[in-house]
Amino acid sequence: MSMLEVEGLSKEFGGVHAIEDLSFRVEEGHIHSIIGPNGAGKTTLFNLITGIYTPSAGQVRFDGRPIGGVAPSRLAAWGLSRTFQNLQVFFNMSAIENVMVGAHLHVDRRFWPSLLRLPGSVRRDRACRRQCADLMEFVGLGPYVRAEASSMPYGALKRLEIARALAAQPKLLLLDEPAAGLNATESREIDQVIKKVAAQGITVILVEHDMKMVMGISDHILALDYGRKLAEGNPAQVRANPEVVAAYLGAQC
Amino acid sequence: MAKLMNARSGGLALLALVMAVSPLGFTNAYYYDVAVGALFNAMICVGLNLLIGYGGQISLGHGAFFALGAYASAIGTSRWGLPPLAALGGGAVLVGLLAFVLARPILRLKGHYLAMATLGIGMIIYIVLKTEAQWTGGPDGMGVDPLALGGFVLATDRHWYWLAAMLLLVVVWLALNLVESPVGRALRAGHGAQIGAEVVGVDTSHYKVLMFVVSAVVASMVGSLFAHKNGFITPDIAGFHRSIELVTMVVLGGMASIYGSVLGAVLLTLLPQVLAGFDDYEAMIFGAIMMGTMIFLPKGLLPSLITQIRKRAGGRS
Amino acid sequence: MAELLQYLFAGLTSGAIYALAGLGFAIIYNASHVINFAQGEFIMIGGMTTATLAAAGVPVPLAALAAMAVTMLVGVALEKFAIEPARDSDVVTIIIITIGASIFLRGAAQVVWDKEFHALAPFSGETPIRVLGATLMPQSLWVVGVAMAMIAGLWWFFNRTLFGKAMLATSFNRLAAQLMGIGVKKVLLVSFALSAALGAVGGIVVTPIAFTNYEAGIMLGLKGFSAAVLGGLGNGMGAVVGGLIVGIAEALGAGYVSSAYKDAIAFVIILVVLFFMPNGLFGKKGVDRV
Amino acid sequence: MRDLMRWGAAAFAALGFASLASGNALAAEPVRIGAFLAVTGPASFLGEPEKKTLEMYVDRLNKQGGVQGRKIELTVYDDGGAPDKAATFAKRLIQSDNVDIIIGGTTTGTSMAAIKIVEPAGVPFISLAGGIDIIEPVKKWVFKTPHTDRMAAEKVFADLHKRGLTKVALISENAGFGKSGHDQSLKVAGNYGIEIVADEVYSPKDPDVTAQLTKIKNTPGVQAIFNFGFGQGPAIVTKNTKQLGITQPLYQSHGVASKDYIRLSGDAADGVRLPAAGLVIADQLAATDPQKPVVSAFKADYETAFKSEVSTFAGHAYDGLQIALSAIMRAGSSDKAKVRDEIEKTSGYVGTGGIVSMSPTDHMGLNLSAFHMVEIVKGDWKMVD
Repeated sequence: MSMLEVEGLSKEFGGVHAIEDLSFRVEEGHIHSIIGPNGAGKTTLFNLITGIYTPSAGQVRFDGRPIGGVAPSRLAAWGLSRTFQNLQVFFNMSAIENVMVGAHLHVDRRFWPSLLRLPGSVRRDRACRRQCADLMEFVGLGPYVRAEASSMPYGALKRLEIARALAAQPKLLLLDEPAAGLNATESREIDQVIKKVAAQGITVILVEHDMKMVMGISDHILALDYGRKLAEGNPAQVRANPEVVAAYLGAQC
Repeated sequence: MAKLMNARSGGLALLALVMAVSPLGFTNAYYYDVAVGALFNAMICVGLNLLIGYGGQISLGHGAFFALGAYASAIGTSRWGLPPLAALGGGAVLVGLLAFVLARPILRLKGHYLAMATLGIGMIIYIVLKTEAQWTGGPDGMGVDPLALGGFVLATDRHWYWLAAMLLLVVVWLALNLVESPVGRALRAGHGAQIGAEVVGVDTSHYKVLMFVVSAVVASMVGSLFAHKNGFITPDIAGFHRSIELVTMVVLGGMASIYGSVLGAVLLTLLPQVLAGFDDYEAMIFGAIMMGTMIFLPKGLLPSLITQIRKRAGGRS
Repeated sequence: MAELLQYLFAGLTSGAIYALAGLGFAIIYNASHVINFAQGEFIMIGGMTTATLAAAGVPVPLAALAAMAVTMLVGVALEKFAIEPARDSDVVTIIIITIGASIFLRGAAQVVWDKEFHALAPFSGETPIRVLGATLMPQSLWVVGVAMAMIAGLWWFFNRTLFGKAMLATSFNRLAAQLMGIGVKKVLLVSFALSAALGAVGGIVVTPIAFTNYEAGIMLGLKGFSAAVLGGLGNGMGAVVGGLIVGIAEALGAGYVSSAYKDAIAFVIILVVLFFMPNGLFGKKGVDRV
Repeated sequence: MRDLMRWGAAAFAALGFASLASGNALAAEPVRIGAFLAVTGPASFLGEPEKKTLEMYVDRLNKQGGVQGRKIELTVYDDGGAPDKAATFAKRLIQSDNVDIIIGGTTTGTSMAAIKIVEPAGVPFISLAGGIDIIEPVKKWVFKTPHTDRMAAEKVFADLHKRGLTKVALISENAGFGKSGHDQSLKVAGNYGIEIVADEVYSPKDPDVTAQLTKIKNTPGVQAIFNFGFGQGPAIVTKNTKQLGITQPLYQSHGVASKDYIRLSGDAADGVRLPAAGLVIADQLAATDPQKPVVSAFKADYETAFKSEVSTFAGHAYDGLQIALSAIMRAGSSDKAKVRDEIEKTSGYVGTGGIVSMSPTDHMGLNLSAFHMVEIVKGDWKMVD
């Protein structure tokens, strides 16, 4: 069974089709990349998959269950997690607290123990903090464990979102342009992080403009243009597709 | 040092110390009276800050919850003969339920729409309190008996001061616990980036509702105490002005700053007393101070102060 | 029938007053997304200035012009010295600033003027107009007419003049407007001047009906805010419709339900509308950008 | 940490409390009079003249050498009409300013709130508000100078009775003064054979009350309308009554016994009747009326000093001050208990509100004769009886 099945998915905003009749599958354990020029509908697709938008038509099944009308917070409990192209960082909190929010579903979040600061609750929270520090280390944010989110540079914030998404212990992780705005070295580091994540058995859907990264790590690639599927296949197939080259790669390379 | 202000034990100890030492400067009972009012407001504002500062949700109607608590105690004790604590608890439960029922639909609203809705609810409660005179005594209000706890009557302002001081410590402690717990993190996350919080499993509206209820219950309980302490209440305490005053204390002290709320409440309670001699210029000065503070210290008194201190100490630490 | 009509007239009179108050909120919101809680004080200053000048023998039209000028000056000063420096602050911070401003202006008014009520002679006499057994004062028609004229004027300004369009653009996207060379500061300044002038006009036409004193702005501000939110923030027409709904709900409530609860009835209606239409009757639906 | 403590102390103590401390004992102990008045807020046009009056006379007396050689020290706080503020200021007057006597409480609400403070503290308190609850039941330390709202209602109903009008529509302001007057009206109407056939209210700042008046107009059998309220409300009621072409006589309460009401209502006020104290119609009082010299003198004093028309509210403050000072003089000291006893013994004092004779069972000492029924004719008062 596929981890994610998208069938006949459409989304329109005031008559404009951002996504039109799109179908594809994502297999468990794969790194699945979605490429396309700006405005191709990649972020809209992410918003549809994670329940932030409701589709105009079609449906999405995650792990066999339809996600139509399910709130994003429930989907997270099902094992879906993501990062954002235009950061959704909690700038009113410290870096590690950002990651700890990611672990929200796995901590003791009952009201009374929290209010009364019961010892068990405190102990579990300390453990959570240690795990989150490890996660920050894992994505290469070791130096920022004690930082405030508002004082971190852009590249670090991108990784902070990855750490937060990982803290939710997802089965499927959606990464929206994790390398945007990063320099080459940082991009390679992200590369490694994504590979390590996939190695743990987490399915990854990646939206990225950095073709070197996409071609290097993807098991499967979906190319979009104007909300429609342009091509699909492994990196070699997509690279060879003349339409993709014309619509996207041609313009870039 | 700034870190000390944030640290729970340091801050609590300092607060306790200040409250313990302050009476040395109180030359008569009237000072205690004003101080008790300040501490009461501080408790409400700490609760309200959970909603406004940490949750990012404005409310222009919390004066009404305060008033409902006050009237619950007044009616419960004097008309039904309930023990004061039972009336206080009953009022808190009722207010909590009311807040819970109202919160879901209201908190879907954003920004000024939310402000309007909370204002409207406050006004409706105010009008009911004013109109149902057979229960509430109408616009001229009703008397309330002093607080008697198991035979001990809190009669003097001094007693009230120490009670209020202890309660404030408890309220601040609980608020700090909450803010630093997973519950508080979820709340703050919902304010910081709602969608970002949703996608990692935080049901943000649940936490907003929770804080709406918590802050309403705190206001209600303080209202009950206020009723006993003051001995006389009128529907004005549910009015628009009271609600605005509470929000102003929170914002002036510093949003998302528990100690800021205490500071804001204390200063704004004292200010009218200090300005009482300015006669016709009182309102102008009060308004100017409000504007000036928010223009020059937009983050509120305490956070701005801490930033200043950090900047100064920056080189050394 | 005559009874219902009389209630509607009563509602129309109050409603048009609320609508005028609401319009001022709409304009400033349009340009800056600021809710100016001192809007009621603009109305008060307009009314008080006109009433005192008229009492001193100045012809009413001249007094009205002077009042508009004074109020605009106050509006510009408020923007320049209180809103402009805090422009990038939190919504709540700005709310508190404007509330502080309203307290300040009220305090100033009681020093400059007094605490008495001031009246102004109705513009077209006091002979009630009879319609199907109900009566309406000519001054009420003045209020309604002025509200309508303002709507028309605002529509023209925002849709047909370059500066008006620029103001709208600023409200949608401040950065883009800036890039297009629109002076955001100037837009803000003009929006405050404009809504202050509107407030003054409102105060002038309302004073013959409801009188004015230094505290008159509190109620008008509250009702104006209600009207603007009910109609949908930033929508001038919405503010007018909202004001009329609140006014008529109060009158019908007083007539058919209970005069003690008429204000509560208006608030209940506002709440019900907001539950089903979270952006008011004509408000634009905000889309979360992710 | 030391900085921090200093900062904390500064915030809590210095900023606030230090500046609260007022002057220390003067060489010759002055007579300390405290007042809390609604100088701002909805009742400010009551509180403002009260404050001016107190200040003017205290100033004048001090220039003349004070009371029994002691200066009078007046402390006035503005409670804005808010009862909880009034309670705090009452406490401040007693505990911080150490006043010998308190005059004030512009509104019934603020007075009632202060009673909770003054009674246990044992400080003589002369309220300037109308509500009958202030002195009924009698409270040891509490007195008041204005006529009660009940007396106003009685005066109006007596007049209606005399004119043979029995079915009355009541319209009152939905706030302290109007509400209390409304309740008292309902209570005493029966004593005069009056039936209240309609009962409507309006909010203090409503711009239009035609809806309520239409309801009254359509109530069968209404013979007269009685409005209880103060501020601009009664003027709007009066104007709207005329607008709707209601022909039944309109009565107002003593709350509007000032020229302002006539000014605001314009022609519509013609024919309106209301109960008013002698002060309002000083020049129309019979030459033999014992009140005539008192009210004429006070009116002249006030109007020369402030260039504005005297109101009955200013008179209440004047009466309160006079009663307090003469009690202090009779007591020969400002000892609180003695002064209280002397206030209670006030007898035959001719004030602006009437002739005051108090007793242990009557802490106001006025009767219905203190009120005159006046009618507004061509924009001026005309005494009816």
